[in-house]
Formats: sequence, structure tokens, C-alpha cells
Amino acid sequence: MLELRLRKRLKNFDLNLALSAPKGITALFGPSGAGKSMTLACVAGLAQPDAGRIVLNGEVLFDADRNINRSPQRRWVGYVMQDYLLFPHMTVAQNIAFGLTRRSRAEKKDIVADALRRIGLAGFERRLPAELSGGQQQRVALARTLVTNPRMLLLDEPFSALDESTRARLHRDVLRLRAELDIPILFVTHNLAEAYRLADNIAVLEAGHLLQFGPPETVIYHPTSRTIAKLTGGSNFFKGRVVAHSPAETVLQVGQVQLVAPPAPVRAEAVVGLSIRAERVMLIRKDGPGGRRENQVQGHIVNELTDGFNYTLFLRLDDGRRLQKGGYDLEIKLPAYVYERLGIAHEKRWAVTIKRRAIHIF
Amino acid sequence: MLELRLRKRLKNFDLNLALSAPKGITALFGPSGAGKSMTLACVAGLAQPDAGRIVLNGEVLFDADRNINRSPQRRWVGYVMQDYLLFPHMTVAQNIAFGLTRRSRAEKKDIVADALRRIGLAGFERRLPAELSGGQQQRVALARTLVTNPRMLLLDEPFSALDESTRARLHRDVLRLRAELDIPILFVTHNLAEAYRLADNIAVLEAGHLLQFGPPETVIYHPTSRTIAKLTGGSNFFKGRVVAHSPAETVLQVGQVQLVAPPAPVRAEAVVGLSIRAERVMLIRKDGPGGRRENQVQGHIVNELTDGFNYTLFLRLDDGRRLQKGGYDLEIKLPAYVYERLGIAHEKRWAVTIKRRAIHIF
Amino acid sequence: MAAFEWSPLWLSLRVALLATALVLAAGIPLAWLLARRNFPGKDVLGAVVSLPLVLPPTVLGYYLLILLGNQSVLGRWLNRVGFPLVFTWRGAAVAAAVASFPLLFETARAAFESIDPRLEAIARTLGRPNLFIFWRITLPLAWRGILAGLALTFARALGDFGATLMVAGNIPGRTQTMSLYIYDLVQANRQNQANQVVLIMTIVAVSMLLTARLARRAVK
Amino acid sequence: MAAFEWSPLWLSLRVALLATALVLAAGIPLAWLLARRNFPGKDVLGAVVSLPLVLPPTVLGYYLLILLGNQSVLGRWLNRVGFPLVFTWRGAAVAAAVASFPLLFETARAAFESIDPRLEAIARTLGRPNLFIFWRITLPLAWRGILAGLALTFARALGDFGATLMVAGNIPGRTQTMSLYIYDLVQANRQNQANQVVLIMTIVAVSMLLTARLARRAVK
Amino acid sequence: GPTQTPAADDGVLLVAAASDLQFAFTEIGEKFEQETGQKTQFIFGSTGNLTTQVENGAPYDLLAAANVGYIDRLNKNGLIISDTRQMYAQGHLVLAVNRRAGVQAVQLEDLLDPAVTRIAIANPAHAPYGLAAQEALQSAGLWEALQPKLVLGENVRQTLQFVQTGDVPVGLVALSVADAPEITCTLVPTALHRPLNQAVAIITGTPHETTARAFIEFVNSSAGREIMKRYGFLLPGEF
Ligand SMILES: Nc1ncnc2c1ncn2[C@@H]1O[C@H](COP(=O)(O)OP(=O)(O)OP(=O)(O)O)[C@@H](O)[C@H]1O
Ligand SMILES: Nc1ncnc2c1ncn2[C@@H]1O[C@H](COP(=O)(O)OP(=O)(O)OP(=O)(O)O)[C@@H](O)[C@H]1O
Ligand SMILES: [Mg+2]
Ligand SMILES: [Mg+2]
Repeated sequence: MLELRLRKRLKNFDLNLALSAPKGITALFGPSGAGKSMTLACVAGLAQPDAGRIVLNGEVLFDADRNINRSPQRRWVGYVMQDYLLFPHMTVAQNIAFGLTRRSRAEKKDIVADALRRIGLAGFERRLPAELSGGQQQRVALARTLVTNPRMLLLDEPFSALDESTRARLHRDVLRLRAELDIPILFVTHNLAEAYRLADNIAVLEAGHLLQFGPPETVIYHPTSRTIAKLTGGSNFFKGRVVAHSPAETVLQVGQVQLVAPPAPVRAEAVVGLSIRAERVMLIRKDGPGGRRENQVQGHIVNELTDGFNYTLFLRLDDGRRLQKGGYDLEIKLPAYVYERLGIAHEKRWAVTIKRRAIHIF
Repeated sequence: MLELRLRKRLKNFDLNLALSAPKGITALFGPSGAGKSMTLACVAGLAQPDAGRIVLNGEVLFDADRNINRSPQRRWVGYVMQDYLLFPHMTVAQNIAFGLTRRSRAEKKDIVADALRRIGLAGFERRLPAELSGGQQQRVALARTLVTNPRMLLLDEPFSALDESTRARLHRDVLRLRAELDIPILFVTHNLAEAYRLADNIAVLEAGHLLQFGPPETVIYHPTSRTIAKLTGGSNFFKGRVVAHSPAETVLQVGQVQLVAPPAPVRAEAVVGLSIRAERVMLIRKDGPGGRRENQVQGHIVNELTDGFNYTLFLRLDDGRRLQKGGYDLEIKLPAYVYERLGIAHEKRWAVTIKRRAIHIF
Repeated sequence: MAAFEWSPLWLSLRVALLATALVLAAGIPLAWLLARRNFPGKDVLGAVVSLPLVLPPTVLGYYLLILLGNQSVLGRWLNRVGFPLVFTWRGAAVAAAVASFPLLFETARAAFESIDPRLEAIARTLGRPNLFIFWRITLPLAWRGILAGLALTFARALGDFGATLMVAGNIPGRTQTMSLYIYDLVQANRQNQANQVVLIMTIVAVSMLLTARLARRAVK
Repeated sequence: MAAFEWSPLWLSLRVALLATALVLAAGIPLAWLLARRNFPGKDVLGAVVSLPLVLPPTVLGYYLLILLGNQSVLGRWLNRVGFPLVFTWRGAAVAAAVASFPLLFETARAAFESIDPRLEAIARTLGRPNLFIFWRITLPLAWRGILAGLALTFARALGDFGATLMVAGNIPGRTQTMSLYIYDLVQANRQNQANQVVLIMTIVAVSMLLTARLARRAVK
Repeated sequence: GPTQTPAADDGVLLVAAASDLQFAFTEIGEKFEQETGQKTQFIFGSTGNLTTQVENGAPYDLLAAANVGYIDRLNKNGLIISDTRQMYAQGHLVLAVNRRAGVQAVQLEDLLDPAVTRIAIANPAHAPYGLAAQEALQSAGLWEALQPKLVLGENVRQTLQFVQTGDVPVGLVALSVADAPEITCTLVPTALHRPLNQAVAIITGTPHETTARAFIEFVNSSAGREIMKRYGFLLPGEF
């Protein structure tokens, strides 16, 4: 369990954060420059907060009030920095063995060989960091930290330079570690899928503040602010007026459309923000069962994009039923095979239904 | 148009590559350590191939036989390195302005301010690189190169340290650049969706060799080897025996199942490799229209994973119809809302159909 | 006690500054060349230019005197063009420069060698000529080492005794630098005055070194 | 021509090695301290230890003689414990060490300051004690600068004349180093012999500097 | 002949003089200026160095050597005005003892006393007084025995400094520099070494030949001789 409360003046804002990370993986998520790395540096003891307190498993690592500031050595925190920072004058094997104490030469050799095998770099023992590719360096930095059996792990975008299959292998390793070691792991990532897959909790940071903390599902499906919704891949942001609300549902007037949304703690007539998850807007098959669906609207596709696996469609609703002014009203995301099966390439007019679960109010 | 033929001895393999990148974006794709960065370094003139020839728009940049080796300055190639390499003693503004020649002080200032605005770092002019976050540094490195109007761009994982929304903004910038500048852009990425979205062509590298070159659709849907299929997110790899083949289809015996696959240049009785794309395996709705589907099999879900947006299901086929030995036969990927709609959480027995288009033979 | 003689101090400063400038002008390019380029005999050249340090300064001065004095072709030519070096303060500067050359050279070379060559490489892809890159990238990045070398060079030039003595003579008011003056005072058994001059010399040197230090801090 | 005198050469090497060792032992920790720690008066201390360079060596030697000779408490104590320094080769080494101390100190400090402190920081998170990190990270990364400083120190110690002369006397066979020997030969107008000795000194120095260079190349 | 360096000629007479003249010439210079209004500037150093400098074009007007040999060396190359070469003094070797050293030494044999741990002499290789000291010790038959005790100074002044600081109890130095409070001196019989003949000459090409001649004359004048005598030199006619 890591308890963290810190304040630190930075150039463009103040880092001001309180966070309790239980054992297991906590993903730090946030835009570039939010203060993720700085937070890790404070925990590792490489940067000093101006005020606050850092407690790991009941041991005080830092306390500005009581003037406690343990040296990095006595924090037993494993830290993989964003830019790896391998020791440039040491071979890969020497780098990895650096933190291995009280081990015989043979033991060290075994541990290093084992670590290298695990990161897919068996046989690279005698290379210098300058002779490695970016992704190889990143993996060595990871191995160097993992072999020290720390009481806590700080991983700063540890897989950013890796291809999918290497990354998947290391994901499995991290999950195994979590199970075996039972320590708090802080994990910075920009990859929401990665955060979701690995993390027990996600902490969303912006401009030095903690915006939300909770299990991945909560953060993704119940973002507490527009910023978080944006960060977690939300789209379709609107302003709406509360027409009615009950413990069962909220009815919103968005542009010229009334939408039924999940219940939310709002006042009548209040203007609220909402987002509609693009992958939760459903096209209605013409050959499907008839009958009006929830929040059904009608329009035509004005633009589409694909990344090979998914299509993003931009739907403009029929006049009189517009959600907003502008070129399009709704962004819709669907898998490529659905696109093909529905023949969207040839048919641009569609009715869609916005499931109430797709709507987040904040 | 960049024409490239090079050979360079590396520590663990030889880089040995021939490639023609037309104007537009060519994504270099490949596992960590494949030789992507080294290829870019050779083109930029920062590494020297042992043999070969590099020609950009008809101008010979390098020719080992004719002893031509233009200096980096005279190649006019913009290169964003994997580890940014900002000049540590210069401010952000000075870094960006470094390559701006023959411009007045005021012009420079405008260009820098404009570039900073575009990368979302307006007001960061006077920071030193050490005072920037990783993603901020990466963006400054990008801006530093882009302002020089190069005749070719080499971008080595230029967005790896960025969050989705910053990344999306820069994607738009890169696409605009491609349209405006009409120059070849080599773009290293580990993100297949990114490659697909941005690239006109994908070049797949492994261990210093070019495995495949072509438009994204071709590389993703018609990988020429198992390696490529793996790299491009393929799964479900099997060996099969050709039972019959015609211009219309190929019939394969895979484990205990016969599968109908697209036509392929194979011989009868040959043993071939195949992969089945996980997102192209369809669960058959129990309430859907009846009738046997193509390559229909039956089994139950033994394991499932989710990243919040998609579910990966592991299906074990019924005995007597197994595709392979082991815990499961098929990996199936589907969107979270489909998972919910089908009620997979409560129902583990499913029939599935493997569309022949989902099967790649190599 | 006699009034304090200021002229040796000014002369010393002038000599040390000129010497430092000379060392800078010759040492930086040479150091860069040896750090970044490969050519046959490079290591030998590097060792040879460090020699002035190994020779006793007086002996070095002796050789310089013979090289630059009017017994040599060079010396006579210098005389003819009206720029004699021996027994002038400029000669003292040349002597001090030769004697302290290795200090800047060695430290600058080490500093150049410590720079990540990829920084220069990436600067080249940005289209700037090599000289510009040297000025804007290489030199500033080697700054610490070069400043250390400069401080050493300046101090050594300020304190040079043997070489200056031989090449420039010890002519009060003309070529008698601080160092020579102190030596003379000690020789003349005027210990008190010597101590006083040493003290002033110390204060001057310390404050100059301090200034350099603070300047370095400021640019950092 | 007289047979070549080898004893000054051996003595010089012995003196220079001991001096270099002394400088190393004192200079590295001090340089590190000033590069990495902050304390009041740090810059003044840095400037003061560079002073030996500014003083004419003979004068420096004179002060050292007074400090270490039997006029001083220290000198008398050294005498009593049977470890006198003045007029011994060890004294020559001490004098040479003091004279060349700033060379290593300054270059080592610049080298330490050039190291990315985050490398040391990350080493600390790996749980190793600071001394270990100093040995395995800091020192090797500063190696180039330190080696340059060492080469300078060694060369300077080999060539020291003034300070050695005062502290160690010029006792043939006992404290007459190469430098003093060359000086004597030149003074005695025995130019040919002097040239010969200078040549040998040059060869020795160049080959030692070359060896150091090649060693540096090898570890790189 | 040597070319005069075109340094600003301020009319000051530049006198290069051996170290043992340090004190005597400084006083003579002051007197000379008082009498003639002519400024003099002395460059004291080892005669060897000064000679080498003259050979390489030093702008000295005259050279007062500690050993006539150097003047002869210059004469051979035409670097001095031959007719100005003349003896002006003979140096005297003394046994200088540090008062606090606790040793009694009034004659050379006393140097054998084990209490005399070290003996400073100027370097016989090039310093005239060093050579004289060596000859004296050889004549006394002590040279071999005293060899291990010898400490060599660069010149007489430095040799004396060794004694003054007390690190060397005894030294053989020039009488002319030995007048220091820490020191007691005993003359060494001149018969024990070849005479320390000191000669002076005017450098060829000097623009101040007349003044230089006047200076030499002044040294040899009664006023000059008085000073030289006081500093323990024997004067022409006395040896
Ligand atoms: N040494 C420093 N001095 C002052 N400000 C700094 C320093 N280092 C970083 N900053 C600023 O503090 C903020 C937080 O930086 P940090 O490195 O923690 O961001 P981050 O969340 O890790 O971003 P990224 O995802 O881009 O790595 C940034 O805006 C950055 O500009
Ligand atoms: N200086 C070097 N000397 C020898 N081998 C090197 C050197 N630099 C890289 N290599 C090796 O060459 C291969 C290709 O390296 P490169 O940096 O091009 O890989 P990459 O495809 O960019 O990988 P990544 O995605 O991890 O950045 C790697 O296996 C690496 O170990
Ligand atoms: Mg960061
Ligand atoms: Mg790479």
C-alpha cells in the first residue's frame, strides 16, 4: 500500500496530489506533461516534493513536516525511467546485475541470463547500450529493475518502444509479477487498452491534479469529467439541458433532440455536459426486427475513416433533429467486419440508436 | 521517391534491404531490433552502409560503388530520432530555430511560436529540455525537424510518448504535411492502427530483411508470412494439409476439421501455414436465422480477457472436432457491446463460423 | 616598507590574457581535431603537444629563446618585420602560452570526446554547416571542460616563471611579471614584501577564478 | 661525452608516480565534493586549491620548505617520527604534488559536473551504497576527464623544477630529478648533453602519455 | 652583432648582474643615480642564464658576471665591446652557519662533525661559487667524505636560503650575500680554490655606451669600491 500526498512547484503548474495505491497495479493515466513522471520521481526519492508525505506499507519514506527524506537506497523502490538511462559504460549483463547484491558470481550470471531470456534478449550479455535498438534498451532497463526484488515498482511507460508481440509477452510477465510479488505497482501508460488490461486501478492526472481514481471500468464508463472522458477515448461531447430526471433515468434536451440517459445527480433545467461513446452507437439493420429503439435518430454518413480494424463514421442527422450545428452530429465506431456485413460502403442513410448506457453525464 | 538498397553488418545480423518508397507515407513496421532505426540512420547519413545505394528523387545520396557519400547537410532529410536528442543546452525556442537559415530574427520567432502552438506547447519557448516531460521533448524534436522543410522525412516512433488526444492532433498535422509537401515520409511505428491510418504503404522488416511491402490493406489482410501475420495482429496460427484446391477455394485439413479457405497457390497434399483472424470469427446467435454456415464449429469458452473495449474469448472445440491439441482452439475477438448483447457472460457454449476471408494461407 | 609596485601585476595580467588567448586560438581547434578526426600519428601528436609540461620551464624557455632569439632564422625574421618576441612582454606571453598549452589542450580534448557525437550528427541533418555546429553545439557542450582548462591555463600563465624568465628577461617595468617580481623579492631577502605581493597575487588570482566560476554558474 | 646518467630518470619517475598518487588520493574526493555537494565557501575553496598554479614554483617551494622544514611544528614532528620530507625524494614528490594538484582537481571537477546526475540517481534506486556508485558509475563516466587530468599531473610532476629544487635540494643521486639534471646541464653550458637528456625525457614522456592514451582507448 | 630590440628606450641603463651582486649593486645603483641622475635597472640572475640571453639578443647594456669565463665566451663571438672587459671584483667564499642550528663550524674540517647533517653549496656544475666550494673542499681533502651531505642550490642566494631557513645548518656561500641576522660567517682561505674573478663588459650595440662606461667607472670609483668592499668583495689591486 502506497500512500502519497505531495505538493511540488513546477514551471507551469503545481503538482498537488493525494493518492492511495493498494497492492496490485495502478495505472497513471493523463495527457503529456500532466506530472506522471514527476510523481514517480518523488516516490523514488529522485525529486523532492515541497510538501507532503509518502508512506509505503506503513514506512514513512518522506515527510516534509517531520523532515524525513529517506535516501533512494533505503526506499527499496524499483524505478524504470521513461528514458531508460542505462549505464552507458557497462554491458547489458553488468547493467542488469548492478542491483544484485550478496550473490555469488555464478548466481548473478544465472539471474542475468534468466532475465535476458525473459525479455527476449538472450545472448546480448556483452553488448553496450549504444549497440542496442530503442526497444532493446527499454527492455534491459526493465530487467535491471525487476531483478532487484523491490518493495514497490514504478514503471514509466515501460513498453512504449515495443512491438505488439513483445509487449504482450511482457504484459504477461508483469501480470505474473503482480501475482507473485504482491507489491504496489505504479504504471504510467498512454495506452488505454494496456491500462485496462493490466491495471487494478486507474489514476487519471491532469495538470498536476488527480482527476479520478478507480477500477478501469469505472473510469472508462463513468468518467467524472469531460477531460477524463476525452482521455479515455470518449467522443461526441455535447451540452444538454435537463428536461426531467428520476431515479430511473435522466432526460436531456441536446440540440433539437431529446435523449434518455442513465440517472444522474442533476437538477432540472441545469445545463450539463455529456458524451456519447462512439462504439456504443448502433446502426439499425434494415432487415432486423422492427419497432422503435431507445434514442433513435436518422441521418446519413458524411465521412468515414478506418484503421483497418475499425471504421469511424461521421453521421449527420436529418434537419430538425440535429444534435449540434456543424458538419456532423455523431461519431460512430464499428468493427470492419460489421461495416462490410452491413454494406455501409454502398448505403449511406442509416437510423441509429444511442443506448442510454452510451451516454455519460458530468 | 526514395530508392534504397543497402547492406550493413550489425552485431547479430546483416541489414540487407531494398526498398522504394514513393511520395507519401511509408510505415516501417517490425519487431524491436529489426533494423528500422538503423535504416533511417543510413538514409539520413548518420550511419554508413557497407554497400548499396540511396537515391532520393533521382539524386544519389549514397553509392558505395561510386564512392558517393553526401554529408547529412546536403541530403536535406529531416530526421526525428527515437530518443529525441534535443540540444540540452538550448531552450526550446533555440532548439526549434536551430535549422532555420536565412530568416530574420522576427521571422524565426514567428515560425517557432507557430510550431509551438501546433504541438500544444505555446509558452514553452524558454524552457530547457531537462525541464520538459518525455512527451513534450518528443514534440519539440518533431517541431525542430519539421520547420526545416526537408525533402524527405524520417520519423522514428515520433508519437510513442504521447497520449491519444495529442497523438490524434499530430496525426492530423502529419496528414496535412503529406498533402502539402508531397515528399516521401518514412515513419517507424509499433502501432498498427497508426500505421494503417497514416500510411500509404507499409514495409515490414524483420532481422534486417524486408518481408513485405504494400498498401496497409494488403499487408494486413494478405500477409505473406506467419511473421507478418503475427506482427499485424494475427492470431490462431495452424498448420494444415491441402485436401483440395480450385480457382474458387482451397480446402484444408486442420487438426480434425476441414476448413474452406480462399484460393491460394498451393499444391495438393502440401502442408501449409494458416492463420485465422480473431476478429473475423463470428459467434452464431441462437435467435438468428438457422442453417449451416461456412466452416461452422461448436465449442465452449474456456477463458476470456478484455481491454474494456473488446473481449478476447478462448474457445475450445468439442472433442472430435479439435483444430489443435491444448487448452483451446480458437481465439475470438469481439467488441464489448456485442459481448454484452449476446450475454456471453452467462452463456459459454457457442457455435461459431469462420468466414473464409478470415483465413490466410502462407 | 616600499610602496607596492603595481606594474608587475598589470604586466602579468596582460601577459596571462594574451597567453590564454593564444592557447585558446590554437588549442581548441587542435583538441577538436584530435578528438573527432582520425589520422595517422594522431596519438603521437597528442603526446608531443603535451611535452611543454614535462620539461622544466627554464629549459623550455631556453629552447624557446634559441628558437625565437636573433640567432635563429625565425627570430631574425620577426625582428625584421618589427615584431620581435624575445625580451618583450609579447615574448613573455608566447612563452607562457607554450608552457600552458597542454593544460587547455588536454582538458578540451577530453571534453570534446565526452560529447555524444549523435548530437552533432542530428545538428548536421538540420542542415547547418559544420563550423556553425561547432560553435553552437560542440563548444557549448564542452564548455565545462574548456572553462576548467582555461582557468588552469590562465593561472599557469599568470604564474609562469622559468619560461618567461628566459625568453623575456626579468626587466623591471618591461618584462618583469608578478612571478619574476616575487622571485626577485625572495632572492633579495625581502621576505615581508614578498609575502605582501604573494598575498595580492593570491587575492587577484582567487577573485579571477571565482569570477570565472560564477560566470560558468550563470550560463548554466 | 659523458655516459648517460640514468639515476635522475628513475628518481623522476618515482617522484612523479608518488606525486600523481598523492594528487589522485586527495584530488578526486575533493573534486567530487565540489562538483556534487553544496556548502558555504565552496567556490572560494575551489579557487584557493588552484593557487599553486599561480605562484612561481620556486616561491611555492620556498613556502613549502618553510612549512615542512624544521622551522615548523609540522616539520619537526615529521623529523621526530622519522619521516622527514625536506631534502628527500618523498619531499620532492610532495612538492610536485602540491604544484600539480590543481591540474587533476580542475579537470576531475569538470568531468564530474558533466555527468548526468540522473545516472547516479537511478543507481541509487537500485539499492547500491553511494561509495559503490561512485566507483562503478561516477568514476568510470568521468574517466576521460580524470585521465586527462592525470596525464597533466604526471607530466607536470615529471617536469617540476622550482618547487622540487627548494624542498628536496638538488642532491645528485638522491633528489636530483631529471628536471634538475637538465637544468644543471643547460646552465653548465653542456648543450649537447642537455639535448640528449631532453630527448630521452621526451621519449619517456611521450611513450608514457601514449600508453595512457591507448589504455583509455582500450577501456572505451 | 646582436640587434637591439626596439623596446621603448627610456634611457634607463639595464645592468645584468650575477646573483652575488644583488645587495652591493642595488646600493651602488642608488648612489650612481644620486651622483649622475642616471637611472639604472638591475637584472639579477645566474650568470649562465644572463649570458645565454645576451647571446640571443637581450637588450642589456652591460653584464657583470660572477665568472670571467662567461665574459670571455661573449667576447669570442664579438658580443661585448672588447676594450670594456675588465675585472671589477673578486668574490670571497664563506662558511655560513645558522645560529640556531647548534653546530660549531669555523673551518672546513668541522664539517665532518656528525652534527652537521647537511651542507648547502651552489651547484658546481654552473655556479661559480659552487665550483669554488668544490675546489676548496677538494683541497682540504674533504670532498669525498662530505659528498653525501651536500645539497645543491641553484645559485648562491638560494644556497643561503637553505641555511637561513635552518633546514641546512651550514653552507658555503658568497660573502657578499651572507649578511643575514640568522647567519654567522667565517672566511674560507682563498688559497683553497681558484680565484673568483668577476668581470664586467659592455654589450655590443648598446645605445647607452657612454652611460655604461660611466657606470663601470663608478663601480671602480672610490665610492663604488667602498660599497663593494663593505659587501665583502676583494677589489682590483687587492688580489
Ligand atoms: N525539471 C523540471 N523543472 C520544471 N518543470 C518541469 C521539470 N520537469 C518537468 N517539468 C514540467 O512538469 C510537468 C510534469 O512533467 P512530467 O514529466 O511529470 O509529465 P508527464 O506526465 O510524465 O508527461 P509525459 O507523458 O509527456 O511524459 C510538465 O509540464 C513539465 O513541463
Ligand atoms: N551501434 C550498433 N552496433 C551494432 N549493432 C547495433 C548497433 N545499433 C543497433 N544495433 C543492432 O542492430 C539491430 C537493429 O537495430 P535498430 O535500432 O535499427 O532496431 P529497431 O528496428 O529500430 O528496433 P526498435 O523498435 O527496438 O527501436 C538491433 O538488433 C541492434 O541490437
Ligand atoms: Mg513522463
Ligand atoms: Mg528503433
